[in-house]
Amino acid sequence: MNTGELLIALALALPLFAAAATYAVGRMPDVRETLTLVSAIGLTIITLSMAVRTGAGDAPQLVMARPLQGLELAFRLEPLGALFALMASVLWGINSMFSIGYMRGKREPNQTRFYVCFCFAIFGVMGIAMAANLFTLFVFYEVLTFSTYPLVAHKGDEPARRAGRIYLAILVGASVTLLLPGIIAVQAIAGSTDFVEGGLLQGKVNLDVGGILLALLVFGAAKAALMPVHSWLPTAMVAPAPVSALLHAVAVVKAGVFTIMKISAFTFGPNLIGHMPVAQWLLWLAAATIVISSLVAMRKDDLKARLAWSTIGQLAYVTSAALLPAAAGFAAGGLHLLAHAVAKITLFMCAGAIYVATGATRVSQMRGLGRRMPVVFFCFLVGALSIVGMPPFAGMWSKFLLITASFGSEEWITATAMIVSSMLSLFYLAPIAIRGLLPPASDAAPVEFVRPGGAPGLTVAPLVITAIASVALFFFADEVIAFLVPVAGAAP
Amino acid sequence: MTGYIPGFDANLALDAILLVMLVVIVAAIAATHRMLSAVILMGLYSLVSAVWLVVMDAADVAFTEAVVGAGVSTIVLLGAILLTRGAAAKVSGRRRFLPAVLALGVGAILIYATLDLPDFGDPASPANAYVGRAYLEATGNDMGIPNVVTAVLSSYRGFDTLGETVVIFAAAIGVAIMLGFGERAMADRTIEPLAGGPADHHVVLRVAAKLLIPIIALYAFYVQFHGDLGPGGGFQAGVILAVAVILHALVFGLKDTMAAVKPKFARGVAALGVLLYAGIGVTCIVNGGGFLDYDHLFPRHIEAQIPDWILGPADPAHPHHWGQHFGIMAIELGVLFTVAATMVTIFYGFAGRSMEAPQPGAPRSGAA
Amino acid sequence: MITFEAFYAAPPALTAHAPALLVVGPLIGACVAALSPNSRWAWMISVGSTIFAVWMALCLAGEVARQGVVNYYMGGFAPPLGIAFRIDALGVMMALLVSSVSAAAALYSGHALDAEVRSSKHTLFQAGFLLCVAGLLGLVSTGDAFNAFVFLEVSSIGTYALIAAGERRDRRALPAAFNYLIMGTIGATFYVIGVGFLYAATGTLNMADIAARVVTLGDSRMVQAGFAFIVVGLGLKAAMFPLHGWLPGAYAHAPSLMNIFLSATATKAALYLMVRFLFGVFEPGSDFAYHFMAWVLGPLAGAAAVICSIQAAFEKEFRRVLAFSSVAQVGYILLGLSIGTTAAASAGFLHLLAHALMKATLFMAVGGVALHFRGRTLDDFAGAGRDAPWTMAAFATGAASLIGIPLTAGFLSKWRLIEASLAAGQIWMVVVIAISSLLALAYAGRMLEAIFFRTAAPGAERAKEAPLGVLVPLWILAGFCVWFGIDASLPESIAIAGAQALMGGRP
Amino acid sequence: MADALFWAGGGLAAAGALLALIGALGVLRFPDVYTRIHAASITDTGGATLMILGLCLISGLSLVTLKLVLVWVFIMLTSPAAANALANAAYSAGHTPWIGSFRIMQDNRKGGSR
Amino acid sequence: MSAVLTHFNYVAVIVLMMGGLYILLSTGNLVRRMIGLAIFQTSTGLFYISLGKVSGGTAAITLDAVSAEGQALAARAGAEQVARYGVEGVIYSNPLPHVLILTAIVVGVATLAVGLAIAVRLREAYGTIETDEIQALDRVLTAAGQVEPAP
Repeated sequence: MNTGELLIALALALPLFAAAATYAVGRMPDVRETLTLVSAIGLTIITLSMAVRTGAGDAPQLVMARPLQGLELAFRLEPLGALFALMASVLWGINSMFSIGYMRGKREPNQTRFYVCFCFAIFGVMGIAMAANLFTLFVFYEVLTFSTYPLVAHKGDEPARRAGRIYLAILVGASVTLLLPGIIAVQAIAGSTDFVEGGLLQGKVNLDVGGILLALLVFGAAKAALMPVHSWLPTAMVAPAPVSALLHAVAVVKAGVFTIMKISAFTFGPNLIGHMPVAQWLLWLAAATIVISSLVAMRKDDLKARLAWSTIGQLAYVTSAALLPAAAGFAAGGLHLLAHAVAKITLFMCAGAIYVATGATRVSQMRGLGRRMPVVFFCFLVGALSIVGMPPFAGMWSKFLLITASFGSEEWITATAMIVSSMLSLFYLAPIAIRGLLPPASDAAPVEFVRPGGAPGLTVAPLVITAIASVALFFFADEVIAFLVPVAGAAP
Repeated sequence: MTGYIPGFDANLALDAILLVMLVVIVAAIAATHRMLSAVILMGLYSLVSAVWLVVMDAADVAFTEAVVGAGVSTIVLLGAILLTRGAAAKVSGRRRFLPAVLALGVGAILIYATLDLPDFGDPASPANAYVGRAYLEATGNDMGIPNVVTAVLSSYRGFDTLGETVVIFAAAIGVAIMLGFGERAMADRTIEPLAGGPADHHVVLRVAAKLLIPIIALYAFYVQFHGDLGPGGGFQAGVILAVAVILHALVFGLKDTMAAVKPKFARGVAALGVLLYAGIGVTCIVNGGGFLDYDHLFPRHIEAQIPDWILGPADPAHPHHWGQHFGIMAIELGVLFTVAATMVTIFYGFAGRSMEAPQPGAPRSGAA
Repeated sequence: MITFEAFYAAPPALTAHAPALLVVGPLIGACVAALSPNSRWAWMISVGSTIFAVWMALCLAGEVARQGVVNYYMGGFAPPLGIAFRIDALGVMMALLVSSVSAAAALYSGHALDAEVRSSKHTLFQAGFLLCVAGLLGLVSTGDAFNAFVFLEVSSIGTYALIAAGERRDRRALPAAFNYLIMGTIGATFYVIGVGFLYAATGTLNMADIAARVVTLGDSRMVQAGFAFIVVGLGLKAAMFPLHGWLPGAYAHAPSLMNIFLSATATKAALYLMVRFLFGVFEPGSDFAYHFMAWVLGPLAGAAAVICSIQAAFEKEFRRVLAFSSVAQVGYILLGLSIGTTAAASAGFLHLLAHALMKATLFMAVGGVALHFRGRTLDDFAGAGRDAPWTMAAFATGAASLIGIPLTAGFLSKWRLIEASLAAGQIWMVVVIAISSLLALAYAGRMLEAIFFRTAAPGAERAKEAPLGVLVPLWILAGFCVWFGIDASLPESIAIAGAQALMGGRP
Repeated sequence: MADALFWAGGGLAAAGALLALIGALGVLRFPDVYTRIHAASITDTGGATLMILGLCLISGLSLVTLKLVLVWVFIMLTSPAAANALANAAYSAGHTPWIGSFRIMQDNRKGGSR
Repeated sequence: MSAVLTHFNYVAVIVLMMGGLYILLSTGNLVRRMIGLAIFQTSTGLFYISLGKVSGGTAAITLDAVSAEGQALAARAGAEQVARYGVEGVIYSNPLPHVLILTAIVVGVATLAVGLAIAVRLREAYGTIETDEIQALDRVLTAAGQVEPAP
């Protein structure tokens, strides 16, 4: 077993080991949480070294098992996956830190289950990121779905269980009825489901069949929340804030768009995508998703709901990027994946910190709150501006590149939608922070802290880190793009 | 038609009359509201069909049908309606239509298919000309016993008969699991079991039974050992033997019978019978044959030393007849054990069940 | 082709007689168990003879791998005079399945019987159980149509009483068992009528011989009627939709030992016999059989997969949910078989194996908890995940496999089924499988939700962890569920060999 | 000779059958349980005796005749005993005989025909 | 006409079967159902036996063709038939269906015994053996969320 294989195996084994160990020491919270953090750091080291190797042009592979004849549970690293894995593992650590603060602050029950499921979710993400074929990807995609279900239903009361049911019904429903038959059809047509540079199906399907397959696969990856399979995401807002952060930033939705990117780049290949009418229609749908979700987000008073709708729109950016017949767009999509993750996790952690400190969940309650929690609200502003696409934050580059690429490939509708939505997002995100920092309205009493001392330090520190990262990414965007070029380069 | 002409045949007329009787009996069962009538008609049905079977040349089957259908089945059914009395007899007027349609539909399909069947009695039909005839031709050579049915039953298709014995054993187990084996009757002195205790005004019965029981038992053994030559065999003999025990219980009381033939003993014998049967099969394997291949029942050197007086001198042309003879005899004995013991166990199960007082207000008839 | 050389360590004399000993072993075991003095002895005999059966099945597997088909003449008489056992790769598959599930169930029964059956009846119960095992093993190995009936009844008669023995926990076991007895006997009698027509048409009872002679008959009403009655009769026994009405009650209220054993094997053995007739006796190439498969079997299987899943989703009692799901899952298997290609048949068989494994796991988990717990409904099981984590984790594994979650055996078999339907151009089957999987998610999800995400009502009876003697076989089964979800090459090779043996080299 | 024996035997058997038929008629027509038992049992034994005698004549002197005689013995043992048991049971159950009754006949009819 | 004559046996036996099936399905009384089932099973046996009858034949117990009985049989069947279908000079009915039905009868009585045993237990547990009443009792209890073990 060479180093590359070892790294892959470790990246998969570590979360599993962490899950087992967490369960074993579940009765000792301090040990348990230390363990989580240590695992996250370990995983970060592993994914970092994977990213370095991939950046150097190495593509380690590992065939884990052959479940059936002609099927392989196999892994292969490529830059996009390595980036995703790295991002997930870093954000896992940060999010874990936040979780510890949040869960302790809220005295939540079933914490051990929470951490164990978190580990499994990361296991799923690692598998998705490193999958060498659609089969493997699907396997871990479902692992991710089912391991996050207990997190969504964490509270265990009826609304939470109901949200969990909807979450599962839509995600699994789409994946079983659309994604799985699509993948099996790919297997039937191409004889394998491997991710191949330039597209597996290139030259093997006509445009009609290919179109049907593309639609099956894109809608099947409901985690990407492309309308009309988006409704699970707002529903899942009942979950605790760390879970929302996980769903939106680290794992679930990112896994969805990552899947679409992989399918676009490696299963169909840019050539095929570029010629397919269905791809065009899907682009329009994505554009519609971008605009509609922004409009809905403006009307939401619940902070987390507003963020959720914002996520739907932002994901459609990446979906668009994946379907654009332009290489620059693809790389920009990768960058946006990263930028949005960092920004969104900041926003959610802010929401969580506010909730822990004051119990406030609605935007209208937060006026003037920023005076009492300046750090949190400042970081919120950073995140919001990054999402909007303002310099000097990471979101600016990705949006800029995406819009340029859309114009470049004469997708006027997409470009327009992106511009409009950016402006809308300015209206629905920035005011939260700004109003929070304004003096409280004279007629309404400001919300009181329900927790003496406000937000715990462990909830504030992570969001500061991610806010700083948002700024930092602005300056390192070029490196990321360069890192992704081998994948994007395959695109014309 | 293959040269066969159905002329007038007394048998054919008898056949038709008996079949019509059977149809009438079934119609009567369908029409009657009383459980007891239904059970008695059921016994009658078995008896008439036994007669019909004789007309059809199926002597062994007729024998079995008579002892089982008219005998044991009726006893078990009577026991059941006694134990379920007070709960019976509501004949619901609903659901007449659907069952009728279903039965007619299935019947129509069957009759549709029947029209393609070979003519009744056709000696050249595939059923009669192929394997059936092969048995008739081969038995003399392979086994050397006159009753071909016994030969097929115990040797050619001996494995089926093993299965049959096991089914009976399974029934014993099933009934014992459900109803016990009369342990309540044995243990509890206050409960009067179904079969009743000795009653002093039954002198005639007791005298007759005392005379009959040995005769019945003797007859059972006659049927058992005569099975090679004529109708009969382990199964019929077993039922007859069991009937002797059942008669004893009916006349002298269940407790006395249980003291003589202990339930546990009966259960053990049932298992032993199957063991004997399967053991014979395994012995054949040990001695170099296939399972139940009686030709290899004895190792060759032992077979050569069997004295002539047992079965007469060995036929040099067919030295294996002895194995077949002994094998058939032994497995029939196994069948006898299991069947007799099972029938007794089943009877104990039903008879030993304490009668529950009929529920107040429950309709009470049917078994009256 | 499968090779079991590693397991294969029997003297040649024993191997030569493995077909007979496979059946006779449990049979003798049953007699000895009935004679044994107490419960513990009976249990040991039960475990011993089922393990012996597994050994014999492995020996047979080795023989089949070497020879292709093993023929064994009972009494030394070649068919059509004598009864012959005919065991091909498919038969071996079934024999391995039945014997190994029975061994797991027997191991489990040591604890289960104490809780569920009066101690005075343990020996009888074990004897009855072994008779069922012997009956099913005989059923899957015989090559004689009438002998199959006898074994069908050997297993059934024992089963009726053993199901009814569930009365001690829930009196509904009694009407359920009675209903099963009626339906099962009607089914068996239909089968006998069908065999009678075939006998009238061909004059023989040996299945291979019938097949050879049926071909020469052409379009005979006798053969058609025989076909129809055999299929309906065995369909009743196999709980083929819409003839499944007896099954949920019978499975739900039986003692847990029988739950495990029956749900994993009984209907499948009847199904196996039906398949032998469909493909081995009536050529599927013939118009009648072809139309039957395409227009009757397939749609019925699809309806079963959907409708019974819906019924399962509305059931309140744990075991009944699982029982309805069994009917639905049998629908999957039949879907695969109705396509009529080797690939599809092997997919069906793979699912058959996977389903047996997961249903055994599920019922054993429920049974294990129920040893000291009277809960039956979803509400009763609320919070059981906290009270009995190990048992319920195994349950969750089985449920995941039932839904078809990746990394479990159920996923791979569904994958193969969808692949085969796509390859045959049967898009509607893909839709049916997908919908039914969602419904499986619904009903299994409800159970898991109750177990893990609800808290027990205050004052309610709490579940207890199953004893170690139950946990060990339970986790062995659950482990197989996962192992065959990661690497299903072993069951798949068995299923492919079985399908090839069945289809005889057709595509 | 053989022919004569055959016809004689046949005649006896037919007479037996007729007797049995009459007995059956009696079972249907007689007023109460005891008289019915009477009709059944007496014709049962009588009819059977006649038939067996007839059959003996037909079969001549052989093993079959011996068996027939044994059957006859058996019937002579069982049939009366069964009739006795039936009557005993009816008496125990409280049925009053029609002949010895002081009540009006209607009552007995009811009691008897249950 | 000849089809009616030559297939009369089969049709009559089928009528019996369907009578049994009808009795079985049309009643809710468990013991009656068992009676119907027994008739259904038994008459299936009669069907087999009908298949195995050979006209002019005798029971399958080997006879000497030169014995009086053998001579009588041969005289009745006719020399041509005997030559054609006889085995060593005697026509026998087919023994195979007899063997099969012997087995089937045994299976039938086993089923009957087990079924009735269950019916007896049902009576003890429910106080009734009418299917409708049993179902009604179960429905009430299930609705109440209770479950009763049998006594």
